[in-house]
Amino acid sequence: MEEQVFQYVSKDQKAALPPPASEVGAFGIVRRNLFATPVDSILSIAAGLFVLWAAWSIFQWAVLDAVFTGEDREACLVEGGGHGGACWAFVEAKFGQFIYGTYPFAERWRVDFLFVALVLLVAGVAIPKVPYKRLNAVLLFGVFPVLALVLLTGGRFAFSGGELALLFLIAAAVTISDVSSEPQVGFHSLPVKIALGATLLAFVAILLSNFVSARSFEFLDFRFTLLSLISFLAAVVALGLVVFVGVMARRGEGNVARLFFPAAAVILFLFLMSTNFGLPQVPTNFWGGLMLTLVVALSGIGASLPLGILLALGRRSDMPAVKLLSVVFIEFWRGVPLITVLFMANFMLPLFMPEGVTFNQLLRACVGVALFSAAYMAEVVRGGLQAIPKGQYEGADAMALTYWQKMRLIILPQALKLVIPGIVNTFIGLFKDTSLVYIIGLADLLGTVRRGFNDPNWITPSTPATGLIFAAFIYWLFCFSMSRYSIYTERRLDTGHRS
Amino acid sequence: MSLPNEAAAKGDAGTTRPTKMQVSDEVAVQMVDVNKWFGEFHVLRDINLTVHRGERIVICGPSGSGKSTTIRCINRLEDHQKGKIVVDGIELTDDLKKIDEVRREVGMVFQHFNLFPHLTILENCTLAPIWVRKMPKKKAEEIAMHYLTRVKIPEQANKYPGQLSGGQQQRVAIARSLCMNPKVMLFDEPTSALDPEMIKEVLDVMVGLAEEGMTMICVTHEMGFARQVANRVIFMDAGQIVEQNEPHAFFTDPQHERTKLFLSQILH
Amino acid sequence: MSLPNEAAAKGDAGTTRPTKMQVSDEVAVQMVDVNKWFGEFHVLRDINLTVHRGERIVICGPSGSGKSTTIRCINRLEDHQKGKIVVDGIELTDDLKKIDEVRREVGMVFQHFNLFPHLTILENCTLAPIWVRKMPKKKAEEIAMHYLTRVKIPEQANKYPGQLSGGQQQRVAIARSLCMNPKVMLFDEPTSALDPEMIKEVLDVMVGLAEEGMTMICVTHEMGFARQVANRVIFMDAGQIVEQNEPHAFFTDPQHERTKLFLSQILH
Amino acid sequence: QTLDTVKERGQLRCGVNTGLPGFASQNDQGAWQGLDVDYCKAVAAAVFGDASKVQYSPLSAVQRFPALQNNEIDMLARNTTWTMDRDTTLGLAFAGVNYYDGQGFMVKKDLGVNSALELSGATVCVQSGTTTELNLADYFRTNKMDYNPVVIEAQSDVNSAYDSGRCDVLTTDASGLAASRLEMASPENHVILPEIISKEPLGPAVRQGDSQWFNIVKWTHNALLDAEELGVTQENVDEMMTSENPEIRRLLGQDKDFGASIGLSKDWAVNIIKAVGNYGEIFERNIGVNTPLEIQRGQNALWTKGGLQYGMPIR
Amino acid sequence: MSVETETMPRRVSGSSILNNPTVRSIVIQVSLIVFLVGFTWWIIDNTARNLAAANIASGFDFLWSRAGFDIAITPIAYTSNETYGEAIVIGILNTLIISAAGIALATILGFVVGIGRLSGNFLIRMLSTVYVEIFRNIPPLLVILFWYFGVLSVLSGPRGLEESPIGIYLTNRGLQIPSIIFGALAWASFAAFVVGIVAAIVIAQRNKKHQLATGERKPILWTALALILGLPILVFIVTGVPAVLEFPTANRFNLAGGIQIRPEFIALWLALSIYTGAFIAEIVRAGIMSVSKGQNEAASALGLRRGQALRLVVVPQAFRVIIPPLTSQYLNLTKNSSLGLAVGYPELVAVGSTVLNQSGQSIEIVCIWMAVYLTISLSVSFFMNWFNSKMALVER
Ligand SMILES: Nc1ncnc2c1ncn2[C@@H]1O[C@H](COP(=O)(O)OP(=O)(O)OP(=O)(O)O)[C@@H](O)[C@H]1O
Ligand SMILES: Nc1ncnc2c1ncn2[C@@H]1O[C@H](COP(=O)(O)OP(=O)(O)OP(=O)(O)O)[C@@H](O)[C@H]1O
Ligand SMILES: [Mg+2]
Ligand SMILES: [Mg+2]
Repeated sequence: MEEQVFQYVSKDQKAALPPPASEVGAFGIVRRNLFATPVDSILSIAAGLFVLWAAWSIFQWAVLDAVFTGEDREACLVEGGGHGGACWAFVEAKFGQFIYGTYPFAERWRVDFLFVALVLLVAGVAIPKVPYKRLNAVLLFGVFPVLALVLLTGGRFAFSGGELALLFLIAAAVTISDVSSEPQVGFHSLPVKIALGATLLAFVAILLSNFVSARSFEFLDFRFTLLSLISFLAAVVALGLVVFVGVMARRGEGNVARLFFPAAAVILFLFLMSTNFGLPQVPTNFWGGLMLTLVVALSGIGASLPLGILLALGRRSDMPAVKLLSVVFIEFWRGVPLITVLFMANFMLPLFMPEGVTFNQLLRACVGVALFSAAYMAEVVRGGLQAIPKGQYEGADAMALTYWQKMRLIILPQALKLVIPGIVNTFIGLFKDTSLVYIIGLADLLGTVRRGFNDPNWITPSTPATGLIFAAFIYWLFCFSMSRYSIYTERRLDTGHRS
Repeated sequence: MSLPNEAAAKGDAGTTRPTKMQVSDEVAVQMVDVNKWFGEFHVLRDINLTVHRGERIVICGPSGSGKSTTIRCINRLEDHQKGKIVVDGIELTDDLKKIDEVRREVGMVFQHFNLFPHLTILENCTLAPIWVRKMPKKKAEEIAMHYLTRVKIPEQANKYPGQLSGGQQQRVAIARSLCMNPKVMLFDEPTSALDPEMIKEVLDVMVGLAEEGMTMICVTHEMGFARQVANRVIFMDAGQIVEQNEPHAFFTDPQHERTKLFLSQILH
Repeated sequence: MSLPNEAAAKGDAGTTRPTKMQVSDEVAVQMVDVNKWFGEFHVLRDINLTVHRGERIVICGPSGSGKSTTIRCINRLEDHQKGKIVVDGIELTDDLKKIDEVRREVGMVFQHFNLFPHLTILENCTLAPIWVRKMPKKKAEEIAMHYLTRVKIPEQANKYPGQLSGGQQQRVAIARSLCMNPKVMLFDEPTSALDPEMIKEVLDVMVGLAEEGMTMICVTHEMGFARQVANRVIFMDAGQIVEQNEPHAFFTDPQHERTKLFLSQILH
Repeated sequence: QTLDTVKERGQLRCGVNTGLPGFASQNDQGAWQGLDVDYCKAVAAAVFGDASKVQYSPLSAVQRFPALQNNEIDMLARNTTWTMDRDTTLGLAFAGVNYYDGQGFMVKKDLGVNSALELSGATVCVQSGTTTELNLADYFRTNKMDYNPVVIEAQSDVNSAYDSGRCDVLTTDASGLAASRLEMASPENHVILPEIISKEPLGPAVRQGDSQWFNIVKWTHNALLDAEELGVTQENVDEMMTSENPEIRRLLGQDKDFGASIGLSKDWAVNIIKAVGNYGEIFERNIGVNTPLEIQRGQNALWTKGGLQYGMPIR
Repeated sequence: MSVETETMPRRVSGSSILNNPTVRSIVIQVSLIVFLVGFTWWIIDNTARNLAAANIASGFDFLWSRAGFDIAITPIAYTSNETYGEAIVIGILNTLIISAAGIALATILGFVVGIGRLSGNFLIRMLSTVYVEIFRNIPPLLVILFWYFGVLSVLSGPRGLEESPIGIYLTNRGLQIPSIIFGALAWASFAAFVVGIVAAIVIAQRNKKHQLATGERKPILWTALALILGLPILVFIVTGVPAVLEFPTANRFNLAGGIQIRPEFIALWLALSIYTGAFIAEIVRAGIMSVSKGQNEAASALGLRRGQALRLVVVPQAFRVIIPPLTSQYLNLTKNSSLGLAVGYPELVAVGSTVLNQSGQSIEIVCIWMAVYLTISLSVSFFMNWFNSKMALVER
């Protein structure tokens, strides 16, 4: 031993020694992780035996005793009536149904195509390194839904005059709000006033047309009632006027092309939806399987995010009526089970509609799911809004941004980014919840699997377990990858450019 | 309307202004008998203040005396309950249109910069010109680069605020306000969140602005700055303007007891 | 137990101690050839250290040199893999009984105070006496109030830690340790998480403790404190004790290259 | 006005069972078949002259009435029991009885049970929300026996619960029992007990309040019965056009245009018979003795043959 | 230029009353309310017309008519002669029963697994992680179906079972266990049990006081056990064992006698507990991790033992973090119990849907569902708000 004196100066640098065996090496690691204390050792042995037993049983069930091929139940039946391993032959035989439901064979390429497009677009938006984020997002959120609707159903939607009027009304309203924020235009200029009046007229007319039953007639290939025709014409006039005013005001500088966007979008939408592309129509009761699950989940996701944002803004509004309504709405949906919501959508929604208006069952389920998750989404978004410092609001105010500009350009981008993990978690919940639609009779993934094991050709003791585990695996795959993605973004945001 | 202190201030300005610029006769900001309450609490009491175009005003006073509130009333981040505030000829009322118009003419720089962290420096600067002034993006960027060069950080244009030092961020905040080509600039303790080395770089930019004749109202405790550029120093306490004078006289010969006390604490 | 270096230490201690108190012959803490690894990483290399009752040791050294690890080994918050640590006559092994006994005699103050936020200041202080020393509550509270008065915050006794400033919290942490009436106190950078004004109040308390003759081992970079109260300053680097000396000599005449470098960085 | 909507849409929306062999089930190609399905086809043939213009909505017991009430389907052909409650408070109108049924029990052979009266203490699988569930409760109550109900929503799940041994007894309409037996892993191990504990007249239903549409469905049913009675079949319908028999001539629209009175074409009945045959043919094709279900005509024989099926005269 | 003219407010072109924020906000709110009222009225009007057109009766009168169907699991007496209203009450009770049972098991599972995820033991940690990651990412409905159709249904039937010596049988009819039939004198044992509990509490209180006064602590565990368990057993024996066990016996169809726990209940219970347990485990883990390592170290440095440190320092802090999300998991479990419908467990939604189907009163039933669940949710959130404000850590 070195002599230690009161005054002491080390003479040499001591080299780092390899740790004793107890600290590293296989033995050390095993000891520390498994046999640190006697209790630990017992636990380890018990857990180890359990793991071995479980792994072996799973392996035996899923591989050793499993039946991989076969024509029908005979293959999976065990001599003497006991239950054997997994009946993968069943999954194999029904695989097409699990994925597409009863979607016609000849048309399945449409689903495949959409699926590939979806994967590419989602990857483009979700992976940070991929360029063209903006374009990708526009394609994913703007183009893909329309494309999917046309491809899946076969298109050729028949629009009523009322719907036509409504679309143009929306376009007019959007354009007016854009043009009137122009400093040299404003609400007071005469053409804008006229346009505003026309829009209002269109709105009132379309509202009334819902109450008044009147004879309908053909006009431009659409079935109008008198009121909806008035509404349509008024909306078109408003749109035209306002675009004209905008073009005049922005002559020379400013972005003129943007003024035409809403009108163009509406016309393009109508064109895509009602044109016959020669695709055979596939009614929604042929849809099923994973495809239906994805349709419900994606439309729920697509609808719940904007709705949730609106609700969150409403809940933070300082207008008492708006706030109260948002709170009531949110708390209502969060307080009841989804299954009752689906029952309501299924049984009551049609009763709410005027006579003769029917709602597709799938659409009703989607509406239920979307409203339900919007409430959860609203709470997530609200968390993000609350985390934005007051200075950001004041900074935006001091720059004379309007409320919607402030929200859209400053607050929401930051707030949403903060809560991406929460949003993804809501998506996961929504994805899992889609499995409930089978209770109201839709053949989603779980529904088709269940229908599968009532097939007399495949009734065996091991069919249900096999089918359910297959379905569980698919759900798990989707949810688990989403949750990993959420963790990944959380980490990325943590180390991101915000200091 | 003629106020007792106004003539004095004007007269003073004509004779003792330390810098070379002329103050015009035009009134940029006028506050008449402004009163404001936060709930029960009377923050501003009969504030009267006329700022002419080209004038540089420094407001000081103890914490909680209502300095921030006063200048936040000028661009209506707070509303006042009594009295009249006229900015660039527009009276501030509940009329949103007018508020927008005033805010377009008034730039504001905050203590904590309040840059938008999700936008690059350049985007921070072009945001308002594009969306409020409806400027084409190209032109807005040219202007932004001009002002960024002016505050000496053109090379940072494509970084994010989080990547800049405090002093740089505050200079960006000033450039961002200038991009809207404001007639009046308000500063609310622009240097108090900064480290000493950074204070100087921000003050330099502000002195430069002052020398170009920008109308400025500045809440600050940087007395050196006040001496160098202010036309008038205003001392507030407990919600009222206790004393105002041109800087030299203010510092060397404060009249009011409270001013003396405050100056003794702040000048070392 | 008689170790070769003990006599030497004693001899030295008699002549060069800068403060007025006597160091007894009794050994409070002894570390002999202590080695420790974190996985592959050799943190402590042959640490030899004898601390006598009443001695005040300051440990300094660059970040990551193993200072915290060393003192955490003394109350077995970390275990060592080689060598021997004897505290108050009890050798630290895996024996839980002995560890408990040692911990009862050794108080520790952490960089981040580690007060229990769900308990009041008084409850923080009485927790261990009641549960570990099995003291009646009344008596524990009396003692706690005594020490809280000693660190000058008796009036905060019924507040919660979250309501106190950092300096006050650290003083509570010291009082909490003292309530167990420890024979040795360990401090791990007790002031490095504090604002400058608060550092002083905490150091004052520590100086007071030192003057009362408490055995202290303190990791700190407050060199003023070291000069004022330490018997010995120990400099560690890369897991070993590079140099130790009485403070005057240590600061004025460092022997080792690394000590010189470190001191040049830290003293301005 | 249902007729207008149907015509405008170009398709008949018909609610059927989610899967009950012989009555409504999908074959491997996904095509629907069964007695109820043939009724849908018959109505489509009457309206469009084309039996393929049907869009089938498979409905569970819980869904079927709301679906009809909510205009999602134009007619319900889903082995639904005609009861007064349903006829009055649920807003349904039954157009006739296409199958006279009664509730029965099925048990596993190895239990050795020969009569329903031996079932005390048994576990019984039953579909929820049906008259079956109510009859079951009443039957055991009146005979002072206990049972454990296992109530499940979809008939196919009820069947598989019974087959997997969750219950000792399966109860549903006797026809359903025969169909269900086919779905068992080994049909030969199950017996249907002789007791029939209820009257279950099954028939197609429509919404109340649209008498024209109601008439179409009602007279489609009658036409099917009359055709059997008159010996008009899918094969010979063309020859029969020239028949001298005034009743046949009226049925086939040769004498007077009865179709017009219900808003259809003159040859509406011809279209029906061409598409699906007469009632007897439908019966034999889907559930008769030559099918796996092996159901005798029994009560469902024509009145002329001692059964209850009685087609109202077309005149 | 005079000051007066200078300060004259410049008129901004086109100032309008609509630019006043108060006016604007009132206009927006009024139009929103008008729109909503109109919309609601439109819906009600449509509904009324639709109901009239379909000739469907409405109103809650049907609740008093005879139900006519039997319910499999009835916590209170019920026969098919009872009313729809009573059937729904049974449903509510069953919902509460399954929720309570599920909450109990899920909490145990969640805490065990949550602590397991922080264990130093690699195997335990890995097992816990695997459990959590699997069940968090699978729909609860699937888990329920798996237990019901995949596991319980394929158990062997009740006939031809070997007799079990302890009288416990697990078959595809559920779990059959012996029941205890108490004799006349059994009340004495119950009384002794109650007395034992009271006495144990009294002694515990006294001990605590004693400890505060003198610092000494007496072990209480054995005394308490003796009082709570020993005393009743003693009385039980003294009174001559006034109870018999009823063992299940096979009859023609089923096992009869004893207590039968039906597979519908077991499947739903296990599935809800396992599913929710995975979430609770994450909450527990986060709660424990939220207590910084420093807290543990400080407690150790003060000489507190591991158990004491846990009880006095870690758990009280962790609980503040754990309880709010834990309650919302409890609510979720209660709401998820509505999936009992899928396996025929007669909870509120399942019974309700039968009633809906028998009576055709869809609107009324959906309203009842919503009202019941909303009542539960809202009362729990009121409780939570109160709890949070009470437990919040005091900060500056
Ligand atoms: N939104 C508010 N609600 C209520 N009281 C407020 C609000 N904002 C400020 N106050 C109070 O008004 C008084 C004046 O505040 P102000 O911020 O104008 O002071 P200041 O002079 O800028 O002080 P400092 O130098 O600390 O910034 C203070 O007492 C403050 O507490
Ligand atoms: N629990 C641990 N596991 C692995 N390595 C550790 C652990 N604790 C500390 N270390 C490493 O051991 C080395 C010494 O750490 P220690 O905390 O003792 O340094 P220090 O001298 O106190 O430094 P500082 O001044 O930064 O507190 C460092 O390199 C540190 O990274
Ligand atoms: Mg301020
Ligand atoms: Mg350290």
